[in-house]
Amino acid sequence: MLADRSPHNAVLARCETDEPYDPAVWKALAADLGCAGLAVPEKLGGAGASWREAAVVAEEVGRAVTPVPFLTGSVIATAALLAAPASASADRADSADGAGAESVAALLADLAAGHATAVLAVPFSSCPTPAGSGSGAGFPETVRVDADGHLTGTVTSVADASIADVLLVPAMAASGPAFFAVGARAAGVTRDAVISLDLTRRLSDITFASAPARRLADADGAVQALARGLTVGAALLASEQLGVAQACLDMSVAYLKTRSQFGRLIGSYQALKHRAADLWAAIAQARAVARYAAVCVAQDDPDTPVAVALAQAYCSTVAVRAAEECVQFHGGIGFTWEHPAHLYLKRAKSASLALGTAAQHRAALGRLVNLPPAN
Amino acid sequence: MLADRSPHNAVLARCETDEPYDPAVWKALAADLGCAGLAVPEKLGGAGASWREAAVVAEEVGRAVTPVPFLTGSVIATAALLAAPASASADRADSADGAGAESVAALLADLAAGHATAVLAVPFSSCPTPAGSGSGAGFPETVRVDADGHLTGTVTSVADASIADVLLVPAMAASGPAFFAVGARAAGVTRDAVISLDLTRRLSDITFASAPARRLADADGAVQALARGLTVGAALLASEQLGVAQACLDMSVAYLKTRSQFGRLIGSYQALKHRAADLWAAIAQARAVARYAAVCVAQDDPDTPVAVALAQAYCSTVAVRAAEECVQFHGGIGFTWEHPAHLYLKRAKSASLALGTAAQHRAALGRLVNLPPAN
Amino acid sequence: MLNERIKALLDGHPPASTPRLEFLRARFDSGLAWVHFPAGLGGLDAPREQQRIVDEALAAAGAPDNDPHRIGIGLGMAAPTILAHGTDEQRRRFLRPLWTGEEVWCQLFSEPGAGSDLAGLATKAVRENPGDEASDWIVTGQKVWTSMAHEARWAILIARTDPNVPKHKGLTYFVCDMTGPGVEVRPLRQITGEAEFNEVFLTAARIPDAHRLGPVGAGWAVAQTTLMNERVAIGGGAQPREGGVIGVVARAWRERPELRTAAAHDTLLDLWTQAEAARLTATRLRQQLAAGGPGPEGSAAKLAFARLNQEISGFELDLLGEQGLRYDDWSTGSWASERPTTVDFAGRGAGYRYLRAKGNSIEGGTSEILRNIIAERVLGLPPEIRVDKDVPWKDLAQ
Amino acid sequence: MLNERIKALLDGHPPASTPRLEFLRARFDSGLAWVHFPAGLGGLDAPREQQRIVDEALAAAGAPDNDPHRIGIGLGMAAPTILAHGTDEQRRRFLRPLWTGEEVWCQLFSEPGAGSDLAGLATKAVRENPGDEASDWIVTGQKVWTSMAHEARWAILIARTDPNVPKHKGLTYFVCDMTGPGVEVRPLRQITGEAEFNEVFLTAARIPDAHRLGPVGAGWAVAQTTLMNERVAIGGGAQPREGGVIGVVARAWRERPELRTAAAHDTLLDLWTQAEAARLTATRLRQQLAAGGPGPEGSAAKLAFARLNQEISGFELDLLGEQGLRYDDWSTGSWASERPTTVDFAGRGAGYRYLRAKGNSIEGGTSEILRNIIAERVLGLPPEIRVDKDVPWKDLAQ
Repeated sequence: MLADRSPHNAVLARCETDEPYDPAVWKALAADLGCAGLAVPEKLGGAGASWREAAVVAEEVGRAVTPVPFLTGSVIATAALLAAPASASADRADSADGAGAESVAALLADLAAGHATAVLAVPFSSCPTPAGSGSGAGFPETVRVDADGHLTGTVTSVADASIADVLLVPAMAASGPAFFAVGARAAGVTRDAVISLDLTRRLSDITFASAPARRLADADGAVQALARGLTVGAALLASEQLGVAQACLDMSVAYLKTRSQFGRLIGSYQALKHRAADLWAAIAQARAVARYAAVCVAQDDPDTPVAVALAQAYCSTVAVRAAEECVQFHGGIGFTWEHPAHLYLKRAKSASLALGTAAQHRAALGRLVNLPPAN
Repeated sequence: MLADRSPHNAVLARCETDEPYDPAVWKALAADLGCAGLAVPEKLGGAGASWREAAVVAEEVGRAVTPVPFLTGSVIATAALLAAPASASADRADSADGAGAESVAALLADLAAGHATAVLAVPFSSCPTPAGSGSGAGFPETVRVDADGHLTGTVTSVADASIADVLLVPAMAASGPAFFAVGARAAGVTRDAVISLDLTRRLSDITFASAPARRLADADGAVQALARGLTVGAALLASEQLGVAQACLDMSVAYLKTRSQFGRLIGSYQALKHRAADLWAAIAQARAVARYAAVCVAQDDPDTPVAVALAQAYCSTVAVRAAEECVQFHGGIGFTWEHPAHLYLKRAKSASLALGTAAQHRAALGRLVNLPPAN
Repeated sequence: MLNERIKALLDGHPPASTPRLEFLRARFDSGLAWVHFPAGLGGLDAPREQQRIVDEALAAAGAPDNDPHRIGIGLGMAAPTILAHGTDEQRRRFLRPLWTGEEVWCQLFSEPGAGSDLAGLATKAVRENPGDEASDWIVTGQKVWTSMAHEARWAILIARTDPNVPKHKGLTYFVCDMTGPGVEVRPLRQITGEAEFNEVFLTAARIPDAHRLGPVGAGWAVAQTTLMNERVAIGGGAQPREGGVIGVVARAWRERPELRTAAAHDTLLDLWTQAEAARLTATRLRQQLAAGGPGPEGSAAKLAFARLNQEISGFELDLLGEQGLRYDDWSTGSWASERPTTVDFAGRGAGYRYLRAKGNSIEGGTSEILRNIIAERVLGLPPEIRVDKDVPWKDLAQ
Repeated sequence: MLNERIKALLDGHPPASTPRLEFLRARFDSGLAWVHFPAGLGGLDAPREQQRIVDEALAAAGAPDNDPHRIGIGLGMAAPTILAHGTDEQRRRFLRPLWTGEEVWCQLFSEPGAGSDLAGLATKAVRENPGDEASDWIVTGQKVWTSMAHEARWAILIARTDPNVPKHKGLTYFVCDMTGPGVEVRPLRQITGEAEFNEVFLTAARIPDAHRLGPVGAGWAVAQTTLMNERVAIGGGAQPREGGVIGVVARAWRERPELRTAAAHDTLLDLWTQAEAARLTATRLRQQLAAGGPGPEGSAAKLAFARLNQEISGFELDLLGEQGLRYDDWSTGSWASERPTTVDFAGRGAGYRYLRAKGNSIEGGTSEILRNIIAERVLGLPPEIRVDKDVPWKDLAQ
């Protein structure tokens, strides 16, 4: 459906504007097909499916490099909200913090219905398993809570912020970590567009200057919301990367079967065949790894941290390799702007830096599976 | 000459005995051709050439995986002796330590003439640029000098010790580092054969139990002798590795041109062609790197530490890759004992662990070219 | 019904008091050997998945197994081929002692000149009496890479019966008596110094026509059944996390902090990641195989297994440094050939792992052939240009 | 003698007071342009090595150069081809303004359907008056990857003059006037958003027969001179240690300790090692080239350069993390195409380096073609199976 709704030439044409996002495609996906609320319980206005189903959507988004805020809004922000204690308490209707709970529930309903889009206001490179130890280690401190409860500070490289209605902001209060919702167009909020390597997922630098904010969670609740958002995001980014890799392989194989040089289809040259075969094998592995991560976050499996670090360590690399090979398999045409290969290359390389690099995730694995560093 | 004198089937047959070395080949090389004393000045009984010429011999030894103590005896031990201050002072005839100088000069003359073989009694894995800092850092302490000047202690994994006449032993005296010559068959010296991965260069564990020893150098002189032996050894090991790699490529290419499967020479399959081409290109680079290291040690160039670390970091890897590809290119026959491919594989992998691993040499480079580690 | 049968077997032949062979024969006869086989041939025509129920119940009851590793070639390759292509008489004669392990099987396929290009093989089988359609066959040639040949009673064998037609069309599949005259088995020493495999020299070995499997000239088609099952078998069984060679290295890293370096840490974790990815993939593959049959996905699993075993074992030697220079055992004492019948990666030294792993990308289909299979059968890329398709075998470059 | 000539040139045309073009013309006329060229054509029939003496002496005297980068295609490719295959008249007409830079040259070789398989090109040239051997040629077709086409006065062009013979035999080599009617140049936007290259559409463009280079049908042989010189040119000039992209990354590592990680350290040093190995190899190559001509070793240098540029620039983005997500400039303001005429790896951002490096394994001979060249010409392995050798071009799959 995405390849039809959002074909490469349309994506490319929009990329040449300041606004790559196509609201019609996003509305169809988020609202009409109900993808925005896939993992949100029905009670909270969602489809009551799971992150497993959302992972399938993420894969399709990757496959078509569709410029939609699915990963950032329907996965990361939504997962963060679902993990905010208020979400659970709203469900149980015995909230200790009625206002926060109400805000979370209302926001989730809006997001699930596709009426609003929220993104988590953290650098897109943030890793879900920070190297530090202890609860709250790595909680961002670049935004502070003013005495009057407003927010002041900056966050750089926030993905999809330019089309968000709501920013979910981890901020540091005097009492410690806290978690807020801020209207993206509110007074005191400035979003500066960043020239992004990935043309289909733009970044913004955000400045808060005493911006009004609704507090959604505090302390451990805030830490938990942030960690869950990033963890589910990293798990499902692996599926998006799988989709990118698969699309690159498909495109390459199709080209190898139609392009002739020296009177032969180039797909008959064994060196290219073997590289395509190796790529296929790597993608088959990426699929197993990405699916496992999605199942783990869907089921809140105790193996989730390992599964997610593994998925990011593996799928990042495979997607980049697939996109790089795609350019090379296509030769000159793959180096042109008019061919979609570069959209995938830019998405793949950016995604490999998003939510932690492969090396960061390998380091996290070292901690998780007891393979400690030297010294 | 080596391929004729020491063909693969003879090497293999000797490897199945406890004594892989062929004294006739070694005599021809060391004494008759004068290779043992190539870099020894004529005044000291050598050929007065340089380590550059010795590197060419090392390459030939690698090319034929000849089981001779050229690297250990004619390069490492000889370089160590040449760097002992007594060697220079013997030349100037104003030795502060007449006995040591005389011993060094006499030993060098014996080695250069091929009358005796000496090896440096350190583990073959010793790296010439130890990670620690300061003069004497990393100087071995497993052998101690007794009060009566005899040596006691053990050294493991000493290469070619089983056919050495003289052991050059770095040992720790009460006054600090010292450097000794010990008769390999002297009382108190035990050489235990080690089952070695490399069938053509055997290791021994050596035990000294109050063994009589001639002191050749002290303090900085001892440190210098050891460092120079290992440095020149690492430089010329790169040439040996180059020879191994080139022989593996030559053998592979010859096979690719004679073996047919599916009615075609297997060398006509592009995947194999491309791998052979990549290997050729890597070996061309290894040649440039190994030659540069040989020139640097020959000229005592200030860039020597960089050149040697580079050569070991690069050529180790290329030789192993060439030997591994050689087995794979040969398919089943390459996996048999009767085919010489395994002799090269075992030599290449062992050599990659000898005189520092590639990773150790990369770490050394980091120190040498100011690319420091994290923290 | 299955549980009743199991109970009946156990009741009739209490494992504690029944001799091993007697129990195995009884198990076969009660259809509990391989339940998906036909009734009367050790099976019940039941779904393959039910085998697990039988195996677990019998193991729990302390019943002996048929030492599946030792008779793996018979179970994995000969049996499915005999079932698919054999006559009723052949099935009845061979399958029971094959399954009980009374008769060990080996495979006489590869030749020095026919490795990847198996169909190019040169071992020839000719009728003793050319005109007679029931005549014995006289077989001459050399086979190689034959494991278990020195213990085997029977071999599955492909030989050329017509050199005048293109190579795939002139082959015939036989069952060869390894104890007959004209069959000589010699150990084939390998890179590790041992001889897991053999060379087999056939010098006018005699095979009755009743031991031909499938029609004359149909050997290639029959062999496909064998080969598909071989690749699946090599793809490996279920592994726990860190179950393979990576586990050996991970344990060394944990137990010997002195080996750790900053540079090796990321490499170790990269290899761990790849090993775990391969393991999860193999798990998925097995779930899919439960549904369908063996496919090219098995080729990918074997490809990954070979590459990883080689990378990890090479890394292990680097990690060990000085210790990596030493080998555990060349059997140098007598240089008599060791004859291992299994490959034990974990039970030997790092040097052995390194050397033995080199065979993983050669045996049972080279990695190059596996990549061709994936490229052509999965991705549909054009096949290699074939110069040998329509040429009589005798006219090909050998 | 050489020094006297240099002195005479400088005395007669003091650089400080002589207009640039006048100086360059005088330098050409005194045989000091390219000393290994013939006398009268800017040279002295002297050994190529002596050029360095001239260049250094004139640079020291403050003389202007001919902006060799801007006119690299003319100097590196057109000039040796015109010298080797041109008529005396063509040499006299073209070489002087080529060398002085008065006339910029470009190369019309590649086509959308003929990249690696250059000899398969489809642009056709037909005689305006078929029977007339001095007739003008009318050229129609599309060329691609043409740098400098928008500034060029002349192009070297290969076109098909006979579609009825095998592809290599039906080509002819021309000099094409880029300012004539029927020649349209369009910028070709690339992965970085810029347009270094052009597409050139030839629509009944006219070329006088006097601008044919070499005999009709000999275009492929003539083109070999051009292509051999191209690969050497791309192989790169002398570099100091850390002279390439590795230097950019090494500086970032030194200057920004916060970027350093244990995992990245070994990777950086591995890349540093490879870059230094490639540099030492290129140095050796240049020493050998001084003796012989360009050879397949240049292919290996280009292969290594492409791979390293790609690996290092990918690593740089990983190292930068968040900053790697940001790009320096897509020229998004107007989305008007930037038209750079040089590639500046060091002067742009990491993202640019990463993207631009992807072209290094495609432009000027793909890495796949270079590997074939090494395998076949250096190692003597069998050539690719050719299905197009003896087939008339018009009957080939296009």
